[in-house]
Amino acid sequence: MLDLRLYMAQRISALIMIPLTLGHIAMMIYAVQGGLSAGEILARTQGSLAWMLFYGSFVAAVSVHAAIGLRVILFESFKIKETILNALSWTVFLGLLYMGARAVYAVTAL
Amino acid sequence: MMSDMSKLERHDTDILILGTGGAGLFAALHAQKAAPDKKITIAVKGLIGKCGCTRMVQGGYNVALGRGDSVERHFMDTIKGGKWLPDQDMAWKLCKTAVERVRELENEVGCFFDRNVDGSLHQKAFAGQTFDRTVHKGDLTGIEIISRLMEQVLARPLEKLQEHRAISLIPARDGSGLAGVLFIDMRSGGFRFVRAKTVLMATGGGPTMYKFHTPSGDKTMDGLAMALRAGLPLRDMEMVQFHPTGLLAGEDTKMTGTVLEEGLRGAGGQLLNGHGHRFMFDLDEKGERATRDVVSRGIYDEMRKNNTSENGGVYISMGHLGPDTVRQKFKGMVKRCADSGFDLAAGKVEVVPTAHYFMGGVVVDPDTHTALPGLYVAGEDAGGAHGSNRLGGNGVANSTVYGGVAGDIMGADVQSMTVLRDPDETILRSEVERACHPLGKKPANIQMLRKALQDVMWDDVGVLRTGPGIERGLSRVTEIGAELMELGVAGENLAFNLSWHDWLNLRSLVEISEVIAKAALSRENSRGAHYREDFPESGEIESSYFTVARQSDGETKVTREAVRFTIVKPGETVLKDGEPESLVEAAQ
Amino acid sequence: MSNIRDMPNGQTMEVRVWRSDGEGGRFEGFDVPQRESQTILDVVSWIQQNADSTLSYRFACRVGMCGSCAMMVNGQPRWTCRTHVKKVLKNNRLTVEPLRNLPVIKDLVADMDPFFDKWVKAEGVFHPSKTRADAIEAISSEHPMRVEADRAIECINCAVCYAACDVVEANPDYLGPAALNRAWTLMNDERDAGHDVRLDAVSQKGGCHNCHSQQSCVRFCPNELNPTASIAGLKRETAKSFFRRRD
Amino acid sequence: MIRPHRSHPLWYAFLLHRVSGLALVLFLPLHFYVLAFALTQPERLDGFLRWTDYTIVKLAEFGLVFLLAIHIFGGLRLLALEFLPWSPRQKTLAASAVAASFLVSGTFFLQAV
Ligand SMILES: Cc1cc2nc3c(=O)[nH]c(=O)nc-3n(C[C@H](O)[C@H](O)[C@H](O)COP(=O)(O)OP(=O)(O)OC[C@H]3O[C@@H](n4cnc5c(N)ncnc54)[C@H](O)[C@@H]3O)c2cc1C
Ligand code: HEM
Ligand code: SF4
Ligand code: F3S
Ligand code: FES
Repeated sequence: MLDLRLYMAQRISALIMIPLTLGHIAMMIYAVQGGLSAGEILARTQGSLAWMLFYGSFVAAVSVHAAIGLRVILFESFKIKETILNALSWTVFLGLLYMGARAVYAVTAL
Repeated sequence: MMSDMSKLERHDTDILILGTGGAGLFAALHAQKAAPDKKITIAVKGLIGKCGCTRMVQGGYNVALGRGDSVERHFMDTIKGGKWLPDQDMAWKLCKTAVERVRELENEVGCFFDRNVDGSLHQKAFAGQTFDRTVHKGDLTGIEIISRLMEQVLARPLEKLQEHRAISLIPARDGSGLAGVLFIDMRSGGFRFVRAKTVLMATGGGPTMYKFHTPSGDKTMDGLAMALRAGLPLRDMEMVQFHPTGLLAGEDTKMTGTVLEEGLRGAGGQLLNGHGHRFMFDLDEKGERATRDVVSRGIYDEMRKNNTSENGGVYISMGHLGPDTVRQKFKGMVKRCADSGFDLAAGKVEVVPTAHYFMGGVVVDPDTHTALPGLYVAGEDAGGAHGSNRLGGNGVANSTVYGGVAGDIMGADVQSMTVLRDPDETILRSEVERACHPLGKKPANIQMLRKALQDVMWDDVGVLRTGPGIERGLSRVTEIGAELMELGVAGENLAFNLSWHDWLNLRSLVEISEVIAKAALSRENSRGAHYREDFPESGEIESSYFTVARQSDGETKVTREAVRFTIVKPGETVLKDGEPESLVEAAQ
Repeated sequence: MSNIRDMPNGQTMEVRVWRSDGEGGRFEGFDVPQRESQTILDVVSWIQQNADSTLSYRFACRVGMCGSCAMMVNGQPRWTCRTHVKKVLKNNRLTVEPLRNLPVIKDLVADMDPFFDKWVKAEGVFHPSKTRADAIEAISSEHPMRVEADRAIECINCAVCYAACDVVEANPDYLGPAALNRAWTLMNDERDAGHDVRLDAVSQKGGCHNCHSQQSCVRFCPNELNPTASIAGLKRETAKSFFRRRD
Repeated sequence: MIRPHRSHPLWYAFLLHRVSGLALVLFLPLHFYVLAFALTQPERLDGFLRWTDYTIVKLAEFGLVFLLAIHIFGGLRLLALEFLPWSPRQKTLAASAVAASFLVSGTFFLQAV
């Protein structure tokens, strides 16, 4: 169940993620050559403000995007009432944001 | 059975409108504007805006918009097209008001008609007119007009009674006029009586008692049958217009009879009989491009002579124009034929003349008043505006113009009406019983009877008529009517009981067929759509008459009344001095 | 029946028809003779006229203009008056049901009121800016807005698209493809004075933003219209207004 | 199982987009959870990444990247449909989105093995 504002939030977050996810995939294709190690990843990312911003904005965008996406699916498939739906959407949003922020912090903080 | 009158639902309103074609919808909009504080109810046999013929208009809307054209010219074309039989005041009002109506359709209702590149309205040629004045939206003009009207009506707080079939006009107990209308609520199968101060009947005629016919399935002459029983005079009842090219796809499909557009012949389509002979040039130097009535008679004659195609008609052939050209120019028609399994672009398609429009109708004045106070009639149900022949493009113009007029007049009249008239309960009861008649009989299949009626009307009161033929037809129609009264309908469940409505449809058709036949007997000359092989001359124009049919004590009698030339006399014109007869030829 | 002209081989087909008085319902089977020229509407009529006089269905024009005969044929929404049997007959069987996503009145008759209520709710109604006293506005047939409106104008409000769309099924408030398609034609009408109310109307909870571009509407529209493109147009316009109205 | 009114390519494209989106929502918290080990238990992250050497896990990873790619390219298709002028080649676009997804995830897979 989307109105204009949710729609805009979902589309704008998708637009933001396009370069980020494509960049991330390209990164991974490059990085997986010869296997991944924690050391390699962390060496690249830790202490880098650029990477923090890169992944930070992804986390912010994806939390919005996925929460709204899930909201639509839940509504259309299970006809959940609006109040519950709002609560669920916020929970998903905040949950993803919290977990994502922790992960970004973990890999990019010094 | 429902003679139990306590089950009859009762309902009051100020303005009641029957039908949602161009006339009904326009009346609703105008009535609401003229009397915003009054209760307005629309009742219709189908869904609002989704039934009736206005939606099926292909060609377009005649209107004089200047650029050399004038209301006077449109009027003269209408009078001449109607072979001097039209009521001239009605024809004049039609032509004059059409100008305002088209502006209203564009500016207020939201229709968008085709434009030229310079932004002006595109007007196309339609047969029988001295100026190319037909405004249109592609070849789906009716869909544009009705869809836009329908939206406007749906958006307004009017009372809507959908799938309510009017079955009877109930007079007031004190004889002062019309009390209201009796309906069957088709969805529940129950009866409903609606009292109203003013009632517009706009149920749109519809000559579907012919074997081949174009109108929509809901149109079965219910309105004229109700008016006849209410004792109202009906005029020009012999005037049935046939369209020369209806699709012929056999008896078992409803596609048979539907219109293949006029433009096909205009563009060079050839009519071939069963032997492949192009017969129209034997009859008229214009060949296939001769007027509707001439071509219809030509084809009908081939059919009588058995020079027919596989299913008993003739062929229209377009292939010589190049299949791709045809496909591009007549996209809708080619697709429609293809859906039915025919290749119009490259092959031959079977066609027959098909009953298209009914010029006859209730006698009204130019303000849509009838002889019964409280009853107004507009659109195809009203007689007079077209005389013996309706010009292509004057049909929608007529229904929209007079629907709007009726709305204005009812809105004004209702202001001074303080009370509802009480119905004659005896008549109300007997009308309910009348509709219940088949429910008490043994169920039977009435399709054979409908087919029999359609064959009789086609053979004996059709495109070409003779006195003895019509007499034979008339007695056969009477027999069919009697047989119908013996056939029953299973009545356990009356909700959406189509078989019951088929029966009622047939009864209306039988009743009006009888009147058509009687009027056709009465007219002993050939004018417009009415052609008597035993009286092929048109008769003296100066002493033209029209027929009037009236029923009293169950007996219908037809009389003749002299046409009054109130605006222009035969041999004269209202065109200004020196104006050319036709601006079409002048341009060619 | 003596007037039945069967196919030369006298072939019949097996037709399963949905019977219901509005609640619940069941299929009933009929053997119907096959004909050379025969539409689904002809099949349904044949059953009512020859096999079971109590069968209810709806039609008016019989040539694809009124949009009142649509039904589900073998699970797909179609205008029945212009669907030739040959086109859809599989293994000599047909299934006919009332149009999906609408309440059933009886048997094959759907209640179309919700469809039209949404048409009005989407502001699929012209808002005049002039009166009958004014001249008709000159608008070139080649004007880009007009061309855009023309692409979507030939809708017969048959609700075939409405029955095809899963979002309509899932979200009772969703205005649906036809209403939104009409709203878009009006957004391209220079004469219309209701652009702002209409943008608001299609931006509500049941508005255009719920469309997931499934395009079943396009797939089944008998008039080859493209509601998806129209809805995308509305999404664009509303998105623009989202920024515009914030300043 | 797929009802008749849904049996056309663009409806499948919708389904694919929805399923991939849903799968990503389910996977993403897991992904975040694992990465957060870097902060708390770096050795477990390493252990996890080593675990990714197994073929089954490789395939799963491929699936994941494929889903992400499907969703991204599908999403691009939708954004183009919604915000760019209408293209009549919707089916081609949908097919291209799927093809691009295979290409990207295939490349990833080949690099990874
Ligand atoms: C195929 C076709 C093409 C045509 N093309 C043209 C053209 O190009 N140009 C032109 O000018 N004219 C054309 N006409 C003629 C034109 O359509 C009619 O003249 C005109 O539309 C009649 O309008 P109306 O409002 O009187 O009736 P309709 O539009 O027919 O409406 C009648 C209404 O009354 C309802 N009704 C009927 N019986 C009852 C009842 N018992 N109770 C309640 N409601 C009832 C019907 O359901 C319907 O809603 C064409 C007609 C046909 C059939
Ligand atoms: C570049 C990246 C992405 C783009 C361009 C994108 C685009 C889109 C678009 C346009 C929609 C709307 C679909 C519709 O309304 O029909 C959508 C829905 C959705 N997205 Fe994404 N998305 C991206 C990344 C993600 C990610 C990373 C996730 C998950 C964590 C995700 C989860 C979802 C979900 C669950 C939906 C709802 C699906 C539905 O309604 O059918 N998206 N996405
Ligand atoms: S858009 Fe097409 S399918 Fe939908 S109502 Fe209009 S004509 Fe019917
Ligand atoms: S089918 Fe429904 S989801 Fe959108 S594209 Fe058509 S309205
Ligand atoms: S009966 Fe009118 S569209 Fe089929």
